[in-house]
Amino acid sequence: MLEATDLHVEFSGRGGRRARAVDGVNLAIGAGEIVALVGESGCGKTTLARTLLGLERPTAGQIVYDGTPLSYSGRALKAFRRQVQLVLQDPMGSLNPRHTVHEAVAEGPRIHNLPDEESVVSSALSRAGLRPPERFLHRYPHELSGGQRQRVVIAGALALDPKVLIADEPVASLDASVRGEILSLILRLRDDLGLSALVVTHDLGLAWNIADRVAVMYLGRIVESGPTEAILTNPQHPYTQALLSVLPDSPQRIILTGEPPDPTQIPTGCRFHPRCQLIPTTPDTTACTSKPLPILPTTTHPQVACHLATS
Amino acid sequence: MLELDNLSVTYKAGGDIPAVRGVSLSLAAGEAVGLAGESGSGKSSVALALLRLLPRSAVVGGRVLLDGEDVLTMKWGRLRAVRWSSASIVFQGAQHGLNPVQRIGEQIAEPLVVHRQASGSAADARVRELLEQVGLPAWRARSYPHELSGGQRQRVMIAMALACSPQLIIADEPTTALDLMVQAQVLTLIRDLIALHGISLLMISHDLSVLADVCDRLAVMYAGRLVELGPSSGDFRHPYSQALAAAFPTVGDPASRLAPRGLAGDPPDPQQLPGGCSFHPRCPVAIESCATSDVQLRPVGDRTAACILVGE
Amino acid sequence: MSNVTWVRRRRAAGRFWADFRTHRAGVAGLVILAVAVVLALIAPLFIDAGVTNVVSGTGAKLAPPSLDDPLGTDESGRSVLLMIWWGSRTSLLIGFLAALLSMVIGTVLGIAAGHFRGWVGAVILRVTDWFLVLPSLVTALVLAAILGGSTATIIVAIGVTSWPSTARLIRAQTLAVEARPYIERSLALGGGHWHITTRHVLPNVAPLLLASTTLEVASAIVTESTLAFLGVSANKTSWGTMLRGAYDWGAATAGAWWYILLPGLCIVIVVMAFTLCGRALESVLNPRLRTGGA
Amino acid sequence: MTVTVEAPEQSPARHGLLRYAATKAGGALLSIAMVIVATFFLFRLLPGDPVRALAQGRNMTPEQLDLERARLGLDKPIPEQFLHFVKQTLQFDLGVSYEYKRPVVDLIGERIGSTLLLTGTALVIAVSLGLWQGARAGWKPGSRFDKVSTAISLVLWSVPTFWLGLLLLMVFAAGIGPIPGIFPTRGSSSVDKPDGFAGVLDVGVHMVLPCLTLVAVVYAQYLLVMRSSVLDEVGQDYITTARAKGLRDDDVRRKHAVPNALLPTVTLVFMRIGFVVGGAVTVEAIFSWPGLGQLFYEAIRVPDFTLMQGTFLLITVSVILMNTLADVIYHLLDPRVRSA
Amino acid sequence: ADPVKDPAKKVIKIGVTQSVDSMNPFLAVRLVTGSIQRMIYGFLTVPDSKTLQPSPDLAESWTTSPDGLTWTFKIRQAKWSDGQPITADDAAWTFNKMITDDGAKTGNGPAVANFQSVTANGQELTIKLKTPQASMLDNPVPIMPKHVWEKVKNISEYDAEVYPTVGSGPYVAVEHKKDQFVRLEANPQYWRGRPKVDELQVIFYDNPAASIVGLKKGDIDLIGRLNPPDFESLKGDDNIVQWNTQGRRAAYLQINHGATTSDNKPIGDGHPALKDPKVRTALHYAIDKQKLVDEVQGGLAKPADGSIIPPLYKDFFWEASGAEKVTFDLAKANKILDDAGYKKGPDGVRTMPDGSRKLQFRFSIHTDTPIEDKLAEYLTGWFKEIGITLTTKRLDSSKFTEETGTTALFDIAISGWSVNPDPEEVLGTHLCSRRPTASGQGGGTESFYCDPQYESLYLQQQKELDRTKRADTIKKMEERLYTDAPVIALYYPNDLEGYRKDRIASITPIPEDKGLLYGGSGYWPFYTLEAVSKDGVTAESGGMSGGVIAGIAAAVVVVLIGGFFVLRRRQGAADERE
Ligand SMILES: Nc1ncnc2c1ncn2[C@@H]1O[C@H](COP(=O)(O)OP(=O)(O)OP(=O)(O)O)[C@@H](O)[C@H]1O
Ligand SMILES: Nc1ncnc2c1ncn2[C@@H]1O[C@H](COP(=O)(O)OP(=O)(O)OP(=O)(O)O)[C@@H](O)[C@H]1O
Ligand SMILES: [Mg+2]
Ligand SMILES: [Mg+2]
Repeated sequence: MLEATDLHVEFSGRGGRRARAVDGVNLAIGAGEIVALVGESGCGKTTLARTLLGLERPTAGQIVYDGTPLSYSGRALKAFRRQVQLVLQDPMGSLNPRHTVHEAVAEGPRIHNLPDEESVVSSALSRAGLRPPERFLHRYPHELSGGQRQRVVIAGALALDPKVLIADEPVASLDASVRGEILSLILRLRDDLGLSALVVTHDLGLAWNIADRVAVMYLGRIVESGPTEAILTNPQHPYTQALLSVLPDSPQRIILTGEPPDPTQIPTGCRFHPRCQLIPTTPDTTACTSKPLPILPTTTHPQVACHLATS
Repeated sequence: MLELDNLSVTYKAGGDIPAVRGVSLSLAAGEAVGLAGESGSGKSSVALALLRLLPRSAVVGGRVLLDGEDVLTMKWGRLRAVRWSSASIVFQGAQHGLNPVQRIGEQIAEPLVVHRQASGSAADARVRELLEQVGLPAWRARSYPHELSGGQRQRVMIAMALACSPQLIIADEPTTALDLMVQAQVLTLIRDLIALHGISLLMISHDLSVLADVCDRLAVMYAGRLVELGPSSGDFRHPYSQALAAAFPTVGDPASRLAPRGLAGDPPDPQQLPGGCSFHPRCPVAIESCATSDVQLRPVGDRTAACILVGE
Repeated sequence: MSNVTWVRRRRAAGRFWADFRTHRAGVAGLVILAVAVVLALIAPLFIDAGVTNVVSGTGAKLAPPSLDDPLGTDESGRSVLLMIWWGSRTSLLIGFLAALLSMVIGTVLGIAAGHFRGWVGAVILRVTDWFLVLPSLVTALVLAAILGGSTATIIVAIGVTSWPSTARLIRAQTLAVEARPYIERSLALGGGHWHITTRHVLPNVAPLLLASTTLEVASAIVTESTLAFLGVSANKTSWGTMLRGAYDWGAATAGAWWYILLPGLCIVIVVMAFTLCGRALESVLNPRLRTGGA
Repeated sequence: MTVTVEAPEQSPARHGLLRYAATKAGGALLSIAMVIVATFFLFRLLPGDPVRALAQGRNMTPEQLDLERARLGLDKPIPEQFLHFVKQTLQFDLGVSYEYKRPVVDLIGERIGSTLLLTGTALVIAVSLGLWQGARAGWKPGSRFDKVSTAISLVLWSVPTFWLGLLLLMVFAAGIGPIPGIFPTRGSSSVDKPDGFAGVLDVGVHMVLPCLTLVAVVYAQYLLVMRSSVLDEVGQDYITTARAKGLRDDDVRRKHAVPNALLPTVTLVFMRIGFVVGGAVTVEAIFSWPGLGQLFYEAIRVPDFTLMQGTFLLITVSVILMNTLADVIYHLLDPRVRSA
Repeated sequence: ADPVKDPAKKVIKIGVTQSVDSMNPFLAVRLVTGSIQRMIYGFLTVPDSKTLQPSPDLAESWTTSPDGLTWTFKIRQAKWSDGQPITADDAAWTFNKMITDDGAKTGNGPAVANFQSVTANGQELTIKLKTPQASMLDNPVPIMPKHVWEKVKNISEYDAEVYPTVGSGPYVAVEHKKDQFVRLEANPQYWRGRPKVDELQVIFYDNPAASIVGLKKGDIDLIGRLNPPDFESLKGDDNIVQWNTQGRRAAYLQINHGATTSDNKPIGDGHPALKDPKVRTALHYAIDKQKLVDEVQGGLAKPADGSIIPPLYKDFFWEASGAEKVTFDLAKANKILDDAGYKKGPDGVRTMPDGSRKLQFRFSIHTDTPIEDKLAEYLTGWFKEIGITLTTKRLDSSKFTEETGTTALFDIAISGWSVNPDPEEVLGTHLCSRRPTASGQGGGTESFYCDPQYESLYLQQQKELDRTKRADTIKKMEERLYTDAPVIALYYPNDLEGYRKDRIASITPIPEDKGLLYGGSGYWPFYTLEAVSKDGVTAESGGMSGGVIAGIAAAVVVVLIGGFFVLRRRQGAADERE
């Protein structure tokens, strides 16, 4: 459906330093597939998601939707954005406080001049689980609970009948009790409408809850990807292993030292090597520190980018 | 060492907002207790009430006994003396807990100076010692908060809390805004330090798994009330606690694979609490009488829970 | 739907009013304003520009308040009361129009500066900052002196020198609004510049704009009087020109306190009413300003 | 548990500041250039022929007029005049006043001291009083202190400067009823100004009313700005932390809230300097204070084309410089931007 | 020189509302500066204190050649204030400087325009003229000390701020603070003898209201050039003498009666109706001069039934009488217009006889002049009654000078002239030659007037050295202006002044009979000035004595300290409240 090939996104920061927020990513989202993109803060998840939506222009690589590369002309983008929709982390912020639910959901149809706004809005709302829609149409965001707001945001995306949903931390700011509901909704939408989804998260539990496939991102690259069960129960990359180990209930913790790395200064060789827990116990680390790893190709099979992984 | 007796907090903003409604809880010396609950359930209000830090719009009832002394009726001078030297607070550190225009060394030393525990070079030495305890190099004392990462800032907050060697540390969502890995670092640090110094800890979070990791006992709040209190190991009995626990699945647990679970309905509005058990509109196992009769905490096994279906 | 929307709008207005009502000072300001504006509007029903005509000045010169002339007379025997009444029209007109001009310039440039991030925004910002630091009274004085005194030039001089603070405010607000995720969402839905600025930014800055315009009117009235005092005026009776007249004709030294005090008090009261109103609006519409707790 | 010890980073603070100051200076230069260009064209809009204004009331032969015109370079095409103007301005040559027949720079130089004295004193008083009072008012919003302060500043904010000045003059210089007119009616010192300390006092007494007028208006703004700035800080977590540390309420305000609230205020304080300058024009006219404001007022009334232009240039340029200074000071004060 | 230390010193303070523009007499143009120069420097002649006729000053006596082209002055044996003798060389140097140096022409250039050559021989000064000039004896140029001024390289850039000044007048300037004051001390070398007061202070007020306050308080002792309302407000103060006499000024309207350039080409856009003397006369009838005097001048002026020379100058003053005299009569004005064919339209506004244009005139006045504003309002009212619309046009002074003096873009304009004891200057402003050239170069006309009769009368009076005969000729010129009405005189404002009688014991006006004080010509009043000598008065007159200052300072300190402690205490209490 939606595919990124060899994607690079750079930002020029202060003092002329360039942040390679996304530094070579191949990622495909198949029809009706839910892919979870996990990684720690600042590794480039959001940037990747935004680039997939055409909100950010890649410095290299391209986005391919349904076999055609995305073009950045205004018209093409507009058409593209009927197909691919976005759900953001903060539902309160994603809704204009001055727009009613109706206006918020109808915004997309209005931009795209879709006919029959009323029924589009109603059906989107009920599909997002806000039933009966009339009860919600004229409310303002502040009169809704967090879960309801997130449903309104989802309804707003659904109103355009998209094929792909990109959700950036869709439940991170919601209450624990509400989180399950929203995740169930995404699952149901996939089942009922055949929607594909890319869910960006730092929460492995969430990936376990809903994703078909997981891609683990570290410093602008995907370092491990594959079917959820395979990756989360049998991680190959030391980074994934560490991430899983710090979850509660895990038998033995591997706590990585140091802070999240800096995309303006990507280490040579394996970009994870300065924090890698395997390095101290590995006899020969020359490959890790000097030999760059290839970019993982687009495939659904488990794959890992690590010199030490036994694959 | 800390005892909350029927603590209540009501905000007078427009109407009355009963944020905390009769919370009783006690903390033994060296014990770590976790306080969980969803947003708006009154956790922070409890924490602030402990040192009378609530805004003037808040009316506090009940008693807060700290070493047998009621904090709520203390003289101002005494209260100032108690603050930080007996009990200190760690806020969610990543953003606003530190004064952005003061060097962190000064901020750590400030309580020492205020409470006349050290000054001048003695204070400096203590600051270095504290920074090293939380795993930061001593030269960081000269840094400003924005020069530190979120995790480092949180460590500074912890160092600051330890400054006057208090008997109690209150940690309000100390790891919420932090990354998974950093969160693990900070939690480990807290756990190690309180064990080392024998400090009591009241830790607040909305993530039960985080609390279970650090604390001996857990208290779960819903709509300003405690609904369950018990050891951190073992199964929850109150349906709300259970739902909260289920919200964070165990990776690898086939039961939760592709089956996210949560709680239907919305958190209650503190100004319009439902009658009876305030949880009943969202309760998956509610029975008719839940709508009418309010249940107090009642013992069940090694814990207490406020549910009509429990302990019958 | 429109019916429901209408009801909801009305309810929102009701809520706004309920909020506003809690600001007693703001309500007081509003009442004073309403009275002032109504009086200015209905003035032509009772009097005309003749009251400012010297030939028609019937009273004694600089006569103290009496039954005939409740607020005394000026140097030509004209009634100070009637002159204040008639002059309120010019003062308010200049205040409103100058504020309007400043608001329009400020809004357009402010939104543009905030919305277009590239060099367009940078250039506008630069120009705004430049205007902002120019001493506005001095600049207005020079402008009005160069363009020559007339109602229009005074309005232009005040409007052209007072927009930058509005532009700054609007730009900051635009940046704040555009940082909100709903703009991102709107972009993702396919919204363009026009859509974003008119559907999201403008409605969100509008309330603040209202408040700031109210304050702007206040300062425009003060500026008008100051310009008049410094000798640049619209050639029509306004409170500012009255004060200038009082100064020119020695009201102060002649002990004609009514002539120098009353127009000034009118300025103070009306300006204060605008200010109170504006501040109340601001605190109702901009929750950030609400008194925080803890 | 291991913790990696990072090496102390080479703090680029000083370097950063210099670079920042350089950028700001560049910006200021650009602004000044804009002022010069704008001034030139603004003043070419002036109606009438300045030379004729000069000849007003006196007989000048056409030859004399031409001579004068040539002397002022007014017979040349506009681009040439512009280049000439820029060149002269850059050499601090602001032309010769029509009214005084003396270089504008000299006239300004003779009066700038008085103005600096007046506005400087007023600014210092207004800033310290306004910030102090604003901080206290914002710290306890709704308290009586707050209400009184806000009310006072709102009233002062609404009062036209010149009117206030006139009233003060009538009350405290002329004296009304029981109030004796103890203050002088004009100027910056007595004609028979005594020497030494008495002389300083003499100037001080002369300064009371103009200063008061100027302070009254500006101080209100500073108060309100500081108040809302402190109000912004009141709810912050670090304030609660400071309280929890056992600090006195006053210390929390002084050591934590005020330093933070001051930062955004610094810029505003300087941004309002233009306002002070505007106030100086009226105040100096009313109290016959021999300063730049008065010179400018006179230039407007005559009108003296070059004098007005020169004073305007000087005022705007110094306000721009002040603002640049404010930016740099802000940069020095706020550690967040300092090392960024 | 410190009056506080020397209470016996007699000091008089004069308030002025104009600041000194330059202490260099070659450059100064402002009135206030002129007045001060008159006290510092001697002139060839001064107006006689009784008759205002030229009388000896530095020139002891003079003779004229029969052709009126050569004047010989005998310079008095006197001393400059620095003790150097005054010689004819000083005078010659002064005039020659002005003739040769354009920079030195700024202040009084026209006064030497007619000079052919100036030579000195001992105490004898010889001036050769290009054409005869009756006003020779009213030369307004102060004679400068050559030994001081010849060292100045560039007159036009010299600010002359060197004190004490070297002069030959009754006072020497000893201090000048820009925009604040000028301090003058008595000149012991003055040839008439040292003045009776020791020091004169000329103190500048930007704010006229403040100067009135200053006079009432005693900050200043005398103030001249008051406007009527300020003058009124001095009423009732026992210590103040209100000085109200005829003034030097005439206020008149200037009418664009068909302006032409010096080569007789029409210029400007004046209304054609104003070319018709009948219309001008009708306007004249429609002006209630008495009312203007009452309302605009507060009654403190004399309505003008004459022309541009005020009654102060009895010799030259002319007043209309009999049938010639125009009195306020709207009916008559209407009738004149009706008869001349200017029909009223339905809107009450008249049109030209050929119906081409309505009688709608512009009235040009200056910005920022309340009196003119008021005047305009009255004229508008009256003209409306005779079917003429008048709209006011406010112009800043440069634009005003240009439009009413050069480009003739006006219909009716306000004007006025302060007349010197010799009226030649003002008469000259209505000569053909004063009209602007075709290229728009101004010659200083006051009316664009060009009338053969007036021209020939002017030449006649210029040559006439007999004062009475000359006066008759001048009166004829005034009559011509009155009847032809290129200008319409409105009134002669009174000279309004005030002084404190508890400070000034006596002051002699000029002319001595009902003359002027500060506003007069010459230094006479200030030379004759006598201060009330009372012990301690001077010390008090600074507005504030040292004791008062100290008292205030002490009070301020006490209040500050008190306030500080109060606040401290309140702060303590606040702390308890949190
Ligand atoms: N507009 C931008 N300009 C400059 N740098 C940027 C920009 N957006 C992102 N970055 C940088 O790119 C890197 C990746 O950012 P991104 O927001 O994609 O991370 P993330 O994985 O979504 O993190 P988080 O979990 O905190 O949301 C970060 O270092 C960030 O500082
Ligand atoms: N200053 C205040 N004024 C009015 N109401 C307040 C104030 N502070 C908190 N509340 C209300 O009190 C209730 C409890 O708030 P509290 O901050 O204690 O919750 P919490 O459990 O800490 O939530 P969170 O997890 O979001 O931090 C909420 O409904 C909140 O809206
Ligand atoms: Mg992100
Ligand atoms: Mg909380």
